[in-house]
Amino acid sequence: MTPTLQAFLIVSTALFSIGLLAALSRRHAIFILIGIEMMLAAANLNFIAFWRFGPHHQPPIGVMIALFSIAIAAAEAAVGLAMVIAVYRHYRTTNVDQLDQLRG
Amino acid sequence: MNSWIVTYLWFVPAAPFVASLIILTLSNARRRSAAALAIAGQIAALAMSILAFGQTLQTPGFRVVQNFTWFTFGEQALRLGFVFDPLGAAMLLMVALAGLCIFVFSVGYMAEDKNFTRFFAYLSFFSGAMLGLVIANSLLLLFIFWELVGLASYLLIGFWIERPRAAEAAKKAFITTRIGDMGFFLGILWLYGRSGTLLFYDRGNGCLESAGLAMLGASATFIALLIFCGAVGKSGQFPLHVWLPDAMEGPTPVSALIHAATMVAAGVFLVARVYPLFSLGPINGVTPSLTVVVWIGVTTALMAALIAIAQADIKRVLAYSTVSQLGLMMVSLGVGGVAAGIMHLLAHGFFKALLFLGAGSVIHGCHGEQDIRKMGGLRRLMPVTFFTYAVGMMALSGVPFFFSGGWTKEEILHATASWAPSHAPYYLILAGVVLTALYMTRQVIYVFFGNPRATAEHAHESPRAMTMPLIVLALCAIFFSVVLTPAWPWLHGYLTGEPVHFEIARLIQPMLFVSLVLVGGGVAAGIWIYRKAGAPERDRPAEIDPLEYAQPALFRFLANGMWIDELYDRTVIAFSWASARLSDWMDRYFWDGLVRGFGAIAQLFGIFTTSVGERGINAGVDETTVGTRGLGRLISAAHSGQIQTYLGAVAIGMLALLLLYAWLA
Amino acid sequence: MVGLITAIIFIPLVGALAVCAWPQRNGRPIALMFNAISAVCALVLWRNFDPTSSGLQFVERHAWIPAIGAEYLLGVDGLSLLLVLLTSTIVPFALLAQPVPGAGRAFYATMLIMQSALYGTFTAQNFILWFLFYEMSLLPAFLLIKIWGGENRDRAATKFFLYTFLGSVAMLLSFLGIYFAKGTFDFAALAAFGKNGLLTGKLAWLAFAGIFVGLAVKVPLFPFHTWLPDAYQTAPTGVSMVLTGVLSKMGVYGFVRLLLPLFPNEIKIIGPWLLGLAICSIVFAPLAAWAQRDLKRMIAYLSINHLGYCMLALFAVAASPVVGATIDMQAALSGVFMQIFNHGITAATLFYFAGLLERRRGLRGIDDFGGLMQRTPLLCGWMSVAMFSSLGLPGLNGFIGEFLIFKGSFAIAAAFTAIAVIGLLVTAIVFVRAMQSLFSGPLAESCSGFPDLLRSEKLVIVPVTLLMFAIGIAPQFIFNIFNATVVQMARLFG
Amino acid sequence: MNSGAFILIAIFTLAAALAAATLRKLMHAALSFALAFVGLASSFFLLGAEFVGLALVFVYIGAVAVLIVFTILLTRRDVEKDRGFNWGGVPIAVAVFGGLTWSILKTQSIAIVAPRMPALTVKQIGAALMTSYVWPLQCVGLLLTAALIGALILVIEEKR
Repeated sequence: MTPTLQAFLIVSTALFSIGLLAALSRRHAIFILIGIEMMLAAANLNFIAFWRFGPHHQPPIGVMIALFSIAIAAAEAAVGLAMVIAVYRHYRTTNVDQLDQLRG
Repeated sequence: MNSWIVTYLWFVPAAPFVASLIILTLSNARRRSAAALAIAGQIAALAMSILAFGQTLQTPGFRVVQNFTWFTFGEQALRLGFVFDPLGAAMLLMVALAGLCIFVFSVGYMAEDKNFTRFFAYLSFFSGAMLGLVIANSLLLLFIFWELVGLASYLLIGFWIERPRAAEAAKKAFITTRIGDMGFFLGILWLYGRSGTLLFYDRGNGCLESAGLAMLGASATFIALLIFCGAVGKSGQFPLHVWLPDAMEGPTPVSALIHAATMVAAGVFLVARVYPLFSLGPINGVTPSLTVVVWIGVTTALMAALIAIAQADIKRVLAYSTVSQLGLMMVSLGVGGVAAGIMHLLAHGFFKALLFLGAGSVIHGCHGEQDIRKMGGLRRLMPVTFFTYAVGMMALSGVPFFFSGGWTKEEILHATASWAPSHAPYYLILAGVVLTALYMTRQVIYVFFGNPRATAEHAHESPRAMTMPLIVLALCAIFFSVVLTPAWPWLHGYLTGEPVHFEIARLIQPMLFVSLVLVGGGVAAGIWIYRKAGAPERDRPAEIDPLEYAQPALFRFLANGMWIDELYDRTVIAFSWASARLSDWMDRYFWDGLVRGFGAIAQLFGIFTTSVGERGINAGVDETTVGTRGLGRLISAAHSGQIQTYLGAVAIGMLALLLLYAWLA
Repeated sequence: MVGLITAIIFIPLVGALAVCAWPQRNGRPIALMFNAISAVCALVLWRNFDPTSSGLQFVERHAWIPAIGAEYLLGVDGLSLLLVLLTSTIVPFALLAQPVPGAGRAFYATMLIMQSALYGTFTAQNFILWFLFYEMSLLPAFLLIKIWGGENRDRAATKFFLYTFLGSVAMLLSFLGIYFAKGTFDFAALAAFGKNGLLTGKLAWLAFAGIFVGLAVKVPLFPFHTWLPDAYQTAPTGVSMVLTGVLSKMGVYGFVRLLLPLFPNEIKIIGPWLLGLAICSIVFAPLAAWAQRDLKRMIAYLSINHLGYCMLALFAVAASPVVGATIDMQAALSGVFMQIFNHGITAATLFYFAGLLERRRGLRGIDDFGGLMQRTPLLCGWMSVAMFSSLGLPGLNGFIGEFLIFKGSFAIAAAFTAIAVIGLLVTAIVFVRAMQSLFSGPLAESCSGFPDLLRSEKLVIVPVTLLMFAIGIAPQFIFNIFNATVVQMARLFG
Repeated sequence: MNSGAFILIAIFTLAAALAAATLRKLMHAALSFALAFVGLASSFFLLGAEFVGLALVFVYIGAVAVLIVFTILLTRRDVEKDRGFNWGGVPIAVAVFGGLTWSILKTQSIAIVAPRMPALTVKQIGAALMTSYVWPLQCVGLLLTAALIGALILVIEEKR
């Protein structure tokens, strides 16, 4: 007995939801970044799972996309964390509740 | 061969229109040129009318039609046209002639007014529209002119614009007639839809010709009744008569021209013009639409005559009298006496114009006083006015033989007596005859007999410009009777297209004696009641009417127009105003509230995510207000500026899309 | 003549740049000059337009973004030409209206951008292009209200923007749905599909609802109208004139061009409800106008009423379960087109006059004036002409359109039309009451120093009023523009 | 592929992720974050994408997690303050999870087991990256460079 595609997708969904929870509920900017990274990783899991369960392709598209996505996530994390530091220097806080200059 | 004038009939209304346009461009100071232009335009119209009228005498049943295409929409042509037949020709002549008299009279009457030029511009405009109305060969063209005379009436009633009452009366006139006009408009639409044309006569395809009528079927009754709505509004028939007495706020020549002689008669003319529609599909010899016309007419005639008895304003007496006479004409049309009704219309045009101008002369002589109880004894101070007024009064009362009104009323009585369904209208009209004689006698006694009271002591005869038209109109009222006598019913024959013969024996008829007795009775009663009207009598003060003294409650009821205005104020007008306020309120609060409700839903999660957090843990000290501040600004609150709120919105939106997709799949 | 439409669209844009680059603060002369140039181009377009042909003319077609079916496709038929001419008339008229306090170059540049967007909206024949211009007109309108508006401008502008923007989003989504189903954005191609049902099932209703809401907000149709009184009341006079004169026509145009051809079956099913909404517009709007004290707000409500007539006729044509006779369909459509043009001119003129009064008095409540006829007879006279035109007096332009609309609708949907007549009556009441309290009675103290119409004002008013008379008396020259289009559309809906 | 391994890895990953999302101390959360990615990388191994799994470990645990820790240290003075938890996010996250799971379970066509497949070698990946994916690869390189420079500029001390 082996796990089906559905099982992987549900794990990925759960990971995504946990990431969403972190992004929505924590008031620290770093948590939001962590949440976003988790959501991205969940998407990567989906790509890999679909690649594995889908018809055989050469070159392996799912793997390729996952690779690029990881690279982009790294870039995003770097810039995001730099922004957290910049914001902290400027406002002396990383609490997103207080960062509401875009308030309408 | 037809002469050029029949082909270019539109010259007749065009002349006053052109005059009006030129006058409008003149400055206020050029009074003489304005009056000259207006009168010249009117003379031109009259001359052309006479010329054209001459053409119609040649053949019985004369009818010339000139149709043209107004515009083409899609592939359809909308055609209008002018028709020239005895009915139109007679109306044309009356309108042009009475108009000319009134124009001349106005030169004297309005001499002091600072807006003299504008007055003549409006008058000419009215005259043009009215002349156009009577020769229109299309219900649409008729409606166009109908609205234009309404506009002229509105402008002229409110001519003394600085008087709030005049403005109020103008508004009332415009709106009340427009209520009727909306029915008329629907009638036009219906007729257009059924018959495919609005031309009256179009070589057998017009809506009044057999082919067109055949297409109408059962809807003819409704169409006729809707068109009649317009006539009810314009001709001051019950229940839309309320504007006409108020319209007396306008200058007196306006009352004479528009609200006595011509425009208010347009309703009667309209019914006569589309008579084939009314007489389509009779049941037991009578069509339902004509029955309605009869009963509306009877109600109006009698009611207005009753109210006229209790009026103190010289013009309001005449106004109610006009309403009553128009009711009479409607009855005549309703019972089948089309020619009789039109003859009465023409005769009424002359003598009612005469009476109004006489009243104008009296008012002018008494320095603007309009209350008949404050006049008296004017027959010595204003002899010309008195004699001409007396002619008008006798014509209106229906004194036979020498006065036009007598003969036409005879005809109407004849027609009504032979109406099959009921004799009630006949008897009610007889009562109306008595009342007419009574209120006219009352008015003449108050104004011209007895001793001068109050302002009347310094009265003076009016200038020549005003008395000449009076004399001309008085002569018309007398000589017009020549063509109306039963002995030689020329006009009757002219209108119906039947040949007539002179036969002296028809002059004496039983009906004549009946009406002689009734008119005599009315006059006698009036003289007896009002013999000492202006003077104190027993314990009655001079300013109180003898009838008021005898029946104060009833008199007050009549003097206030049977409280109909007040009834409308409290019902129709109050209801409309309330619905206007309601609409406004709904808009401001209900619909807008709904929209804000949607906005509130959109922001709900914004408040939700923050405020749930507050209550759930309540650890925050400095961030307690952040979430709730959004409540104050409803729509913008969704933009909390917080990244997490936006993210939550994205998540909810994604969910919504998912559900939508699931629902669709 | 190829490129003429492009020229018409882009000349105002060039004008906007020129105004920005103009060294002086007052950009009005430059803006008017560019208006004049585009108006001349529009006249050339009219001159070369073949009134007997019902198809698109002056077509310009270039590939734009082939991947999503977007083409640069411009063309005019009778309806488009009519609206282009209307835009060319109204925008300069609006620029000549009461000067807006604080309006500098930016104001005129924004107006010109809006004009360009309007031209584009009326000539684009591909949905993406059309939608681009449609949205491009929304932003300038928002800015014009938000920056140069009167009191409550923030609220009114936000409301205007949210309403119209949400409507647009709904419409865009619907069109994406249609695109995925049919693979084209071309109006003509879509209309050809529409005959046999563009989409099926729930998707069709969703797409229909999206487009309907988007357009109904724009017209506006009851009950999507509550942004309008606020926006028109607050906007500066010239902007109100463009909003009511041209912008509201975008909605009607959309109904004719998109909703009716694309969803004939859906409209037939809910036809009575749509007619009911139109009737509500016609009856409730003037009633609400009656209760207003603010002159501009009153005119705004009457605007809703007048566009309600258009909606009545359109729905009667498209929604009636019985197919009307050709004459009725053509009458209704001709009436709608006529009414579009007439209402544009008349309502803009009314706003212009409201602006004149406000400029003289500083206020614009109906009760703030009195007895003006004694002091400013010319102003009152010309303003009365506009009012009578608006209430549909024969001899003036308003009557022609309304008569044809009622003629066509009555034959198809008699009961609804009979109710709609109440709207005509109440409109008359509103105007007559306004005239009474503005013009008549004793001269109000505060109005005793008013100047009568100035020469510059006369130069604006007289041509427009003459146009009203011309259309009212001899309207054939307007009918010639769109007769062929009417015939073709009547066949399409029939 | 083994169900037992899968269940173990799944539980480990999700638990670590949950800890990362909810632990009060930021430093603990960062460590759990790294652990979660270890779990995720294992599931990639399980799926036969060894190279991606390795890349994940290098990038996330080697770089991102370290960056996070540095950031935490750099913003230390702010970190310790307890700022609570926003419960409003929970229902939304649960609803999203429920909605997605429901649609996954409803879609019967994906209840499949993995087909047999030849192993994916690094050579294949390298060939693909250097042939058909060379253009995206260059772009990503550029992006990373830009991100590097951007991040540097962002954190450079503002001049007084």
